Amino acid sequence: MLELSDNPGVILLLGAFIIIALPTIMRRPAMLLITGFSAMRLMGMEVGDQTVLSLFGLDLTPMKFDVLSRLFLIVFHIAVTLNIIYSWGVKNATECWASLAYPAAAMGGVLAGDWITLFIWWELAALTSVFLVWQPRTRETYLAGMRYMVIQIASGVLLLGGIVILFRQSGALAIGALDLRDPSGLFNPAALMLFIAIGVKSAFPLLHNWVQDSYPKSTLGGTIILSVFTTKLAVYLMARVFAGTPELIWIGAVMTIFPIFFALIENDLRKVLSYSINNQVGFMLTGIGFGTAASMNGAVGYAFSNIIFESLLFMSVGAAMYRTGTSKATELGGLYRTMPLTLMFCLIGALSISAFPGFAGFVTKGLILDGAAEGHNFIIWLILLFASAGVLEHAGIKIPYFTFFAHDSGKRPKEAPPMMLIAMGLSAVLSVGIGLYPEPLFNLLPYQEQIADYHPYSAYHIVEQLQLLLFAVLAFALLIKFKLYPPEVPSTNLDFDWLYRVPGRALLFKIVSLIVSLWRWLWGGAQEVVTRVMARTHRTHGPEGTLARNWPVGFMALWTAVVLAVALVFLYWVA
Amino acid sequence: MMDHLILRVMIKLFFAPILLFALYVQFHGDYGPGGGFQAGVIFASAFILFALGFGLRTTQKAVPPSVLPYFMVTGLLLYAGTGVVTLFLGGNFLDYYVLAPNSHHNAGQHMGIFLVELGVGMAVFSSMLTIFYYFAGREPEISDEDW
Amino acid sequence: MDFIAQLPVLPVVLPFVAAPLCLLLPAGRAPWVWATLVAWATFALSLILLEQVWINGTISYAMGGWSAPMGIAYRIDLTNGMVLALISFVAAVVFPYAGPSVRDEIAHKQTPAFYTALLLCFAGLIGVTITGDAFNVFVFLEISSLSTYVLVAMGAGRDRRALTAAFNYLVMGTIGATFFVIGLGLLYMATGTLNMIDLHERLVGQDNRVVKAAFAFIVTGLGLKLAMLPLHLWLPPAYSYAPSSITAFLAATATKVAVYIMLRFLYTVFGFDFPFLSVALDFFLILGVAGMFVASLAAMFQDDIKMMLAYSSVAQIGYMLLGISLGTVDGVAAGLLHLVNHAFMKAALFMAVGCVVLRLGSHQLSAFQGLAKRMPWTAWGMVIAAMSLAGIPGTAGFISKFALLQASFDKGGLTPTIAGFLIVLSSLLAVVYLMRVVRVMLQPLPESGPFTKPVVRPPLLMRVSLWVMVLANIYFGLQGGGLIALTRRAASILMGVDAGGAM
Amino acid sequence: MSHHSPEDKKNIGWADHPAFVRGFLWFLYLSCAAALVAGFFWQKEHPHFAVETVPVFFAGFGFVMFSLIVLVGQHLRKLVGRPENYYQERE
Repeated sequence: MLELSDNPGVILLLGAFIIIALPTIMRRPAMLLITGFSAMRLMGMEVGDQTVLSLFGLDLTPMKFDVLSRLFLIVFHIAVTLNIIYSWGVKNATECWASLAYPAAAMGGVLAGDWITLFIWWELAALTSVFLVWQPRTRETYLAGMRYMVIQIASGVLLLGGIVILFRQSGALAIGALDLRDPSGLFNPAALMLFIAIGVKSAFPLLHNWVQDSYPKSTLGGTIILSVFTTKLAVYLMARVFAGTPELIWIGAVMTIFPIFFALIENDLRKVLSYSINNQVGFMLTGIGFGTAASMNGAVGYAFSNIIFESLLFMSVGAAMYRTGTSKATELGGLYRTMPLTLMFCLIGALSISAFPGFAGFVTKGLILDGAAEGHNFIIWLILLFASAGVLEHAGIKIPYFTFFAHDSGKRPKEAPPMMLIAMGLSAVLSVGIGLYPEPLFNLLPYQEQIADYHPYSAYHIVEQLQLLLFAVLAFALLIKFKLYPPEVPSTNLDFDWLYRVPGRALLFKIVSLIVSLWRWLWGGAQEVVTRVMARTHRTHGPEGTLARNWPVGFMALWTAVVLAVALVFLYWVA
Repeated sequence: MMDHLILRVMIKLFFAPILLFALYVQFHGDYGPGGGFQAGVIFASAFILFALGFGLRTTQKAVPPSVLPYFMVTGLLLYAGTGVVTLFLGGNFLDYYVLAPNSHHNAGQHMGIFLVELGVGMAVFSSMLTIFYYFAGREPEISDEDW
Repeated sequence: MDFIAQLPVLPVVLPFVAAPLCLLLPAGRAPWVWATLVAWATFALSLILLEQVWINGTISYAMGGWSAPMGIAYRIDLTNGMVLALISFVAAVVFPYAGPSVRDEIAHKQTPAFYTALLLCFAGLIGVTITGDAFNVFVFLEISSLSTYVLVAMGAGRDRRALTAAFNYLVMGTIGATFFVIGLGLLYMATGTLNMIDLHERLVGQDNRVVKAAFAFIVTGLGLKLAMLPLHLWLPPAYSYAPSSITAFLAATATKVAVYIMLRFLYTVFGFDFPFLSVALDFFLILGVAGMFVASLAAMFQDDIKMMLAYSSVAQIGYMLLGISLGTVDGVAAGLLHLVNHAFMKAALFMAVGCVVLRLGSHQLSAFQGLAKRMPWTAWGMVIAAMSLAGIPGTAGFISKFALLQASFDKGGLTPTIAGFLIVLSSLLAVVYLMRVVRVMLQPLPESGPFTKPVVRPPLLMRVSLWVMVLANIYFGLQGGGLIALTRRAASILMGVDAGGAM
Repeated sequence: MSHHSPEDKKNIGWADHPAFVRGFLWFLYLSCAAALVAGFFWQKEHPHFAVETVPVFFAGFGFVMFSLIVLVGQHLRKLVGRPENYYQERE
């Protein structure tokens, strides 16, 4: 039986409100303490623990702790802790509050055992995270935040719709595996709605733009926090509910490919990393789509390690931005001279995300590819290989190369502040640690029988991976050498969001103005009608009107006679 | 004054018989046609006739308006009081029987009805006369400011 | 004298005997104190009587030693027991209020006559309610009406238009009474009796023209007395120009008693045995709904607040008729409930207006500007009573309007459902005309015009009386359960669903 | 970097030093060669697809695909590239 005080969601949410009351100097240490306390409670939980609650005749499971939620809760705690350290200098109440409250909501969602509870945390996550997007407080971030919120709330509405239909179908609210299709092959509407709702949050292709739109606009720490939770909560739910859904394989595969090209031509390095989130989540979704023991282990394990090295990359770019004020590739470059430690951590992150042997990505990514191989799905397998090369391109090479090498921007910033370095260092240690000594992570994975037989450091696996990556790097070196690598140019690259940001927006404004004019017409017309009716009513009912003036007594008597006559006529001939 | 001579003579002639007739109607009201209401009206009509012939002032000297309310009240109290007395004597309201419980000739009934009719007669008479005084004594015209 | 046995007659006899005595009292405070004491005593008697009826069922009382069909009998069941308690409650609250108000409006030497007329009116209304004899109804109706004409005419001291209003009222009231008595005569012709119960028993099966004509005359006559829509024209001027306390008293009692008599004739004397009852009910439905709208709309444009409230009364009578016309226990109970609650709210509103008239000398809308600052107790009492009139939840008006709505929708069928929606719509009109006043009261004090000078606050007694009524509105809004049960039982007894036995 | 004036010389960091660049490239070439060779020695025991048995498949795939991404992908810019303040102008 889990107590309410065990729920990290509750602890961190309460903590979020406590820390805004604290003096600014105590905020970060308090945040660390609260997260530590929450982590301690997490240690005390046993797999299989749950809380059952009956409310309004509904059987709810506000908390359900199992292998899968344990893994995500652990890595979420790590991510929160890393961010607290990284953003140590940020004492702003809103940001501090949001960087506890938003993870709290995500953790509550991970622990939720029923759809209703999930929905509550889900919406809370949307509402708390938008403050991080708004945090820089410019018009641009305001608009981005509004777009972000509209999409998040829309996903919540879809989720709620799905929940309602699901409840009508089965009468149960527990979160469990669902089939996207009925046995007859038709889509189950409830499952489909839930699938799309979660899909929005995991940034399915064409539903992905909110990530690139909002994340890079947040503060340094805000971006890191954002990059971790929403999409990974969605991945967790996909793993819970839609494991083995074939549609997910293809969706994931597409997700791994298309961001590569957008990342290639993107100038803003934080936006590059946002595309990288899509690509990485694509790997996880593909693994979940296969639904085999190996691929599931791979997907959630990859999620775990990805959170760490993705954060590491965001942190290093963030550190560069902190010192130079920009994250644009065209304005950075040559920073290796003065920020060697940041460079080192960035390289570790890059190697990890590219899955070089010895780093975190390597030990789990292979599992996902194995899933494709076991399913004899050659095309998907090739796509994933291709995407691996793509990851190397945009996350493994582009990020460190354009930040720290490339052309000399002439900027000679100081090394990153110590707390940032500590956070990056911890992430780097974890990335390397998982890479070299993956057993603790493996022990957390859901399919222990499978993982017991898995040995990432088999010779052929290392050779394969090294061949792929080294020759890709070789290609890069040669392209640079022969000046075939395209230079970075400052630009805004249109993505799918163009549709709703330009024509959609114009259409929206058109519709709004149409509605406004329609309303004015209706209201004006109604006002005119009301005025006319009032005038007429006043003529009849006003103090001098027919129906309200003082009539002579004879007239009243006449009326009496009329009423009597009518009554008699009615009684005699009608009744 | 002389031009109403015939009228005045006739009024003087009729005045007493009208009063007498009124009293007749009054006292036979309990077992014949008539009763206090009619008697009161007839009684008042005599005075009204008198006022028509001899003027309001003269009549008001004979029957001052200030005594009329007392007449009215006495009449009403006589009527209601009889009922209340029967209540106190242990009967229902206006249960005249209790006024003379041992009488074989329904003396209680007679007495009760007599008293009630007398009260009604007094009240009606004084009311009629009061109304007449008010109408007759009205100022001839209402000035513009009063409207 | 057996007090309990004589109880039914006492509420009539007491004010009736007290009235002439009042005429002999010296002008000034004495008649007022006397009338007030009588009203209180009568209220106490009515309450005891109501309790007796609630416990023991219907009480009959034979008068003059003649038993029921022959002699005059008083008959009190829950319906008239309740109306009786309502009338005497209103009197017990309004009579104390009248003192300071009347000092300002009535000539000093007229006070004995005024209170005599008031007591007679009171006694008449109680007599109408209490009696079980149809002709006795007429007699008491005339006693109360005649004294009412006098009372309305006494408003001439402040506004000479009271005289024409009283005259019109007199003519119309007399026409109404005449129609009523013609109807009674026709009934007597058809049955040979005037006792209500006896009438009913003998009317069963008599579906002839005489009875129909009697019904038409009675309905028209009573319709005039209760100010049913096209026959309401006497009411607004009479209420507007009467002295403040008289308006408060009449608005809360006179039409209510007429509604009660209408109910009595419809359901006790005629009853459901008559096929034309349903026609009559349709008649009431149409006129009730028309009244709700015509009068509410007229109220919307009135700048004279007393006139506005008078029109509102006509509209509220429409609600009661609507409830009655449903022909169900729920409907009649809702009509009765609205009858009682409307008495509370209208009495409170007119009493508040009376306070304003006393201090500012006008009941025009312009006199109310800034009233919330000038006379906060009066203004807020008025706001609460207005909320009750508009049917805001938490007030008595809400309870009865809700009951009406429920009754309409429960009846089923198209017409009652539409009527239900019309109730809501017409309540919105009530909100509109009341908002006009409330808005003006909340405005800052006027800077120019006749109402700029500061005023003394109204006498404590008037404010206390006003607030007793206001609190009644709140009390029955929050604790309406007992009253609802009472009206439901009264309605079921009235309609013969319950034999009238003890509970 | 060849146009740098002598003052800039001291700004040339270790990574821009031609010797480092040369050394890095040689290290890369040798690693690639080693991986290529290793591919002939270690093969997957239970290959799922035929191509996995080709010793140089991963090397070739990595090289070609990377080049493809860069050489093809950059043309996407012509299609979707817009001035930096594209959206600001429209919002």
